[in-house]
Amino acid sequence: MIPGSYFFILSVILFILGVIAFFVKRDLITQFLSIEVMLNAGNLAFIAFARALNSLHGQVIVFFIITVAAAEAAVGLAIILLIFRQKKTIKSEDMNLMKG
Amino acid sequence: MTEIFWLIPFLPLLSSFILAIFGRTLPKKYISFQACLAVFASFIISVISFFGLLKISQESYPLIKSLFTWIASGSFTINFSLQFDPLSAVMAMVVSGVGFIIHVYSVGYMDKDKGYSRYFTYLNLFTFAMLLLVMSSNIVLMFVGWEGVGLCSYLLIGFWFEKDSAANAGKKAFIVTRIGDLGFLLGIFFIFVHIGSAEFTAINQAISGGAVTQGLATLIALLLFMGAVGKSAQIPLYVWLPDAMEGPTPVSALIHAATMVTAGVYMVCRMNLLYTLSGTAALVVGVIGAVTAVYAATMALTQNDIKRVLAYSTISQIGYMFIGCGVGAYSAGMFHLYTHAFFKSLLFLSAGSVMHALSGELDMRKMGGLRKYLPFTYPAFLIGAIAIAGVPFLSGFFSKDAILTQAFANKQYFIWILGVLGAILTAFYMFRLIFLTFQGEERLEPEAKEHLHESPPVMTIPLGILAFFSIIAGFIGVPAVFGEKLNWFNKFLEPVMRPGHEVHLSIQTEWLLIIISVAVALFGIYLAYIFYIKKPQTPHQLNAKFPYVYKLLYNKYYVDEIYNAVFVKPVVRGSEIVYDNFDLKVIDGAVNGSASVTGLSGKILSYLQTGLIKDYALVFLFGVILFLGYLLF
Amino acid sequence: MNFPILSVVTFLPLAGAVFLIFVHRDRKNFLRSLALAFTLINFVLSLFLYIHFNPQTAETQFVEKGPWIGYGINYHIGIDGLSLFLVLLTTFLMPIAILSSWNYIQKKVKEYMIFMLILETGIIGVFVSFNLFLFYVFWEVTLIPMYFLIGVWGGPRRIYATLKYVLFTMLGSLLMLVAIFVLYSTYYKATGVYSFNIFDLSKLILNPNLQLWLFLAFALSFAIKVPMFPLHTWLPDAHVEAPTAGSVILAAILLKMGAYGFLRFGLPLFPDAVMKLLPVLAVLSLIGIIYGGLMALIQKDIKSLVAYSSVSHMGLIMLAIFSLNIEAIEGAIYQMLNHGLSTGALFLIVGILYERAHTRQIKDFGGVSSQMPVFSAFFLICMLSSIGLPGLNGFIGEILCIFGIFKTSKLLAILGISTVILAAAYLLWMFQRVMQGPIKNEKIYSFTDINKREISYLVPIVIMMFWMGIYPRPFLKRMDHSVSDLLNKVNRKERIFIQAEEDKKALTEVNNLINTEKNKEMEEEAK
Amino acid sequence: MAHFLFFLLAIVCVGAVVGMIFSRNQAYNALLLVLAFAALGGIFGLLSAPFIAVVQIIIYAGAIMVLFIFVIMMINLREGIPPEKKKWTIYLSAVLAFILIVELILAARGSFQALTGPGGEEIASPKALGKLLFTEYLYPFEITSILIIAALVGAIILVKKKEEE
Repeated sequence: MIPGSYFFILSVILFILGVIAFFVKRDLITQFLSIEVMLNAGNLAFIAFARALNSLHGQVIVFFIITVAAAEAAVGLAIILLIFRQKKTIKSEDMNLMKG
Repeated sequence: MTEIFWLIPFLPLLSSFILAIFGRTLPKKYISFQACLAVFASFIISVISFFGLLKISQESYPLIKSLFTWIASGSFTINFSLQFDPLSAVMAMVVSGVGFIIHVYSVGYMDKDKGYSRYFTYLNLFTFAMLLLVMSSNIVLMFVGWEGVGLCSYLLIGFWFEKDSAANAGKKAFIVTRIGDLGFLLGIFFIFVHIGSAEFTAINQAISGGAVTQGLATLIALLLFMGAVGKSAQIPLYVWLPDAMEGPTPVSALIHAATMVTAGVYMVCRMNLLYTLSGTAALVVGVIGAVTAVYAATMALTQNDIKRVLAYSTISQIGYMFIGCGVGAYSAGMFHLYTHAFFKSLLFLSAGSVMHALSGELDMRKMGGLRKYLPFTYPAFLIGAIAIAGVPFLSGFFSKDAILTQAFANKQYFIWILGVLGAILTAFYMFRLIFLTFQGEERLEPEAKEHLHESPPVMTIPLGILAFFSIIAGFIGVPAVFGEKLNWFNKFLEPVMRPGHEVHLSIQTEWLLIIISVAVALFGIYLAYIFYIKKPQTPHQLNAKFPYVYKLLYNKYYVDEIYNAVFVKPVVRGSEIVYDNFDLKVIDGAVNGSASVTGLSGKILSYLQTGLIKDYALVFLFGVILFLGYLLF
Repeated sequence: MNFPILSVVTFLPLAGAVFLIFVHRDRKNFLRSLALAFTLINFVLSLFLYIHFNPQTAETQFVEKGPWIGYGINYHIGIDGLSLFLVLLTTFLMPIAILSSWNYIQKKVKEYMIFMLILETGIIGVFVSFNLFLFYVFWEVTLIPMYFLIGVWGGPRRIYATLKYVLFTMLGSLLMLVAIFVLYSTYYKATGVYSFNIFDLSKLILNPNLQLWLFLAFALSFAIKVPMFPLHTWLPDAHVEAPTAGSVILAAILLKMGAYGFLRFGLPLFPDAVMKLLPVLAVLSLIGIIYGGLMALIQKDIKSLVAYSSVSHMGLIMLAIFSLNIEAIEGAIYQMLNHGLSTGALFLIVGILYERAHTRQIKDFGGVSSQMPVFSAFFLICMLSSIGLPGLNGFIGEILCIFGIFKTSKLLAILGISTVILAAAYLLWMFQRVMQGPIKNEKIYSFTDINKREISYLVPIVIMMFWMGIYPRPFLKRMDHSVSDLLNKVNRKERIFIQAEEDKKALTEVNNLINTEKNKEMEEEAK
Repeated sequence: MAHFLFFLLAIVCVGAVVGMIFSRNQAYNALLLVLAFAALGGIFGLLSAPFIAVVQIIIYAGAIMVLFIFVIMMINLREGIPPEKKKWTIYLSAVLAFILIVELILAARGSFQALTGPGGEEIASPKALGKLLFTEYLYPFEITSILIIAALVGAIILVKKKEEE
């Protein structure tokens, strides 16, 4: 059997990589992608715990996360597309409309 | 039949109500018919009830009709109930009787006015309020009538509201009398708190039972008198009455003769036990009355406006009534009120007739020699003037004499002297009025002369009736020298005015006093004759000699100006200053100041909002770390 | 009665609002009629409350209870003599307010009507809640629609006015929320039971210091709403900017919530604190009376004049409430109704003028009476009612208030009675400048007299004015028991408190006595 | 065998993500992530969650990532965007990321034991999952479907070109 800790560590590594990617990258799409990475890291942790606890609920939650991620991706990408259409750029530092 | 006395005030009210709602659609003829009929019916009922009253024994006075409980809250219980006793009977008959005549006169006078139905609505309402005032069985309900009268005077004085002066005068009347009402209201509260009831019978019982101390009686009496001073236009609150001339003339007649200004006198008479108990208050009443009587008369001397002269004369005459009350001769005061109602309404209506003839002209300097153009108005006016001047055997003579005699008998010589002085002045200014208006040379404007005409019968017949009563009304209160039994009026009122300080003088003294007052009246008339007929240049000479006196009198002692400068202006200006500096700057400034401080700090903090998603994420990450750290350690 | 009539009266407008959501926004007249119908039906329903109200008891009636969130947060509504007429006033004025905005509101009719209906539910909810939490919820609910009514349909400075209004009110109500929870936890600590029920809470005997702070928090919130001097500055701004119906509701009903709050919560919950602060509160009310009157005298805008007159009138009501006797409090409640009618009517009248002239500056008018005689009559009656002329409603309330104040303090009554003159002065002066005199402004010649719709909403008010002035018994009778019950609560509690103090004193004295006796004995023994 | 498979998939997965960090081409980024997610799907399979594994591959790696690629193609930037230049942000985030790692591992420490229990298909079978989804999680399930529709409509309206333009 593979020890559960392996999975957790993998999940942590993926999550941190996602975080780093988010800060290092400057275009919205890749930043969005790194968010997906983080989401998947979370999914992995869920499944691993579900396995560890012998429960199906974790899997159900992952199922929901995936669905929500699909919805989120659709809307998010639509927004990015819209931004691109208007500003002709997807650099995240160009988006500072909310500056106080 | 006496039981239906409670209908007296409500008939005019009903009529007023109908007119208020449907008046605009009803034909003029019907309006005047209904309005007059309602008041006439009231008069008839008062007369019937009056005779009913004579038939029953004095012990059953007053008749009380309780209609419903009006206010009931805690200890504050007020019934809507009316009472009928000799005092109310006299007042009700005077009010409805003279009121009816004035209604009839108005039919002619207001014929061409566009506010015809509105006028009669108000007039009926006025009659109602006054009747309620004199017939209510408790002081709170009396206050209702009291205020109602004030309201109607406001409405009627400001009847021609398109004129600024009329609107102003109405407002002034309402507010000035309200200042007095404030004292009245406080007096009511004192009565209620200390006596526990507002019913007159209970109050009188408490007073005669000794439940009221003299100090309390003085306090209450003075507070109530404050109301009377306002309503009855005495010093210092008389200023509204001369301006009240802005209303239609019949209204002036109504205010001056039958309603409104007599309310104060009625109230003092109604509460006579209280004033008798507190000698001080009675003295104050007498002195204010006497001073007002002379003071107002002096102002009447120089006025050129025919109605203003009459207005000051009213103030002066009301002063006489208060003299009567002040010296304890309440029935004498009431008697003067009763005779005054006739001759003063006669004078006003005649003046109205003159105005009618001259298309609204009021300035006596533009009249003169009207005698031959107004064959009916002139004698009517003359009778009124003789009556008010106190020439023997007309009504004014009896009543004024009764008051002065009582003042003398009660050893209030100061008041008596003022009274006599006032009598001279009265005779003088009334005949000045007559001479300037009806006698002497004509000073008419040419176009006014063209329209000159005597009034229609609907106006002259009321004048005739009033003139008749001005002559004979005094004979029900003949002085004691002509026979003890003859003073029927006093006797009738006795159950209400329990004998106070009425002192009887020896026959000789009384004769002497009568002779003095006759002499005084004739002297005043003679003086006027000299001034205005014989040597018409005298007034001008006097003016030249004493310019300041003339100016002072002509400008009514500058009282209006002084009140304006001392009370009105500072309040308005002060409020403006407070509003601009305190309300807007301090209070609102504090509010807006705290708002701008908040806004400023928000602005400073908003620099943290870079709008860059990465910075937010960084903060977010930081937060997550902190949170996780908190969970772990 | 099993039929939950009170809940229906409370929530029917809300249901109406939900219903209106589904109507298309262009069907303006349909929207208006629908809103009118809902409010009218609600008024008719509320008449049942009046008819079935039992005046012989101080108990709350039409009580409905139900679980809601738990932890003492329950649905608990009912009415008694204090709130009955305020509920009726609300249901009475709402259709009038909607009628008055028939033509005036042309943009966003749908939203407007929805907000009006929500507002009605909120206000009635405030008056019927007996659960503090529920009360607070309703209290805040009234804020939101009013915010929009002023902010969307208001005059040129509406944003400023509405923000000021909301921030002022919020400031007070947040402190009140804190106080509510302190009270709640104190009760829980004392009894181990969660409760927001005010009858439970009023049984608490709090220590005076805590009571003082809690009362201050409550009082601030209520005083802002009333508004008491010097917290009144939001009122003129809000009134001037609000649309007519907004002003009417604001002046006629929302202000009453403050005074009602004092009666329902302030007095019974914290009697000792009330006693302690009585002089301050009375003096502030008195200042409000005179100050409001003087400020009204010099206003140039008719609406802000009426607004300041509200400050003055509400001052009298507050002074009467703090006089703590039955005449004064009944007078105060009565005066609240009067003020609701007369000031509401005055705002309607200003609205009618505004619809014709598009200005509210007094100097722009003059001689309107000759163009609009019928209108002038209505104006006159409403004005006289506000002045407190006998025969109209204002008099009854005023005389009861002042009499009650007089019983407690002669000096305050003598000073407070100046309102009688001030009210006459500022209203008559305004009436003269607006309605009387020669016509100064060309525009006035084009004014038309009021139409049937306008008459139809003024007539009920005028009828009520006469009724309440001539035969106030049905109203006063229904208040009697509740008011005396309230006073009992206030007084009894005070007595218990004093009793406790005295007991303590007596106890220490006895202890001292025993100690000295003992000392003596010991001294003797020592000898 | 399982260990080998796990390490292989883990390395592929981590490698793909690291590759994404260094690559400047968005299309490559997306494709790398397809790879990473597919590998993750395999790991799910190892954790005896066959249904989720399949969903992961079909929906995530298949559908969602393809959506990304579509958008990348639509935007079609000639040159990639270079990574962050502001050094302090990177350093700060690196420090924070490190702390996060430590914390996360500490947090997961309690579960550092071997996966015990039967595991097996009988528990984690799609059938069981389906049952759970349609009984206990029925309402959330239905609500998600509404969510997806809403997102769909929302996305379409957002991107739709206005007619008047």
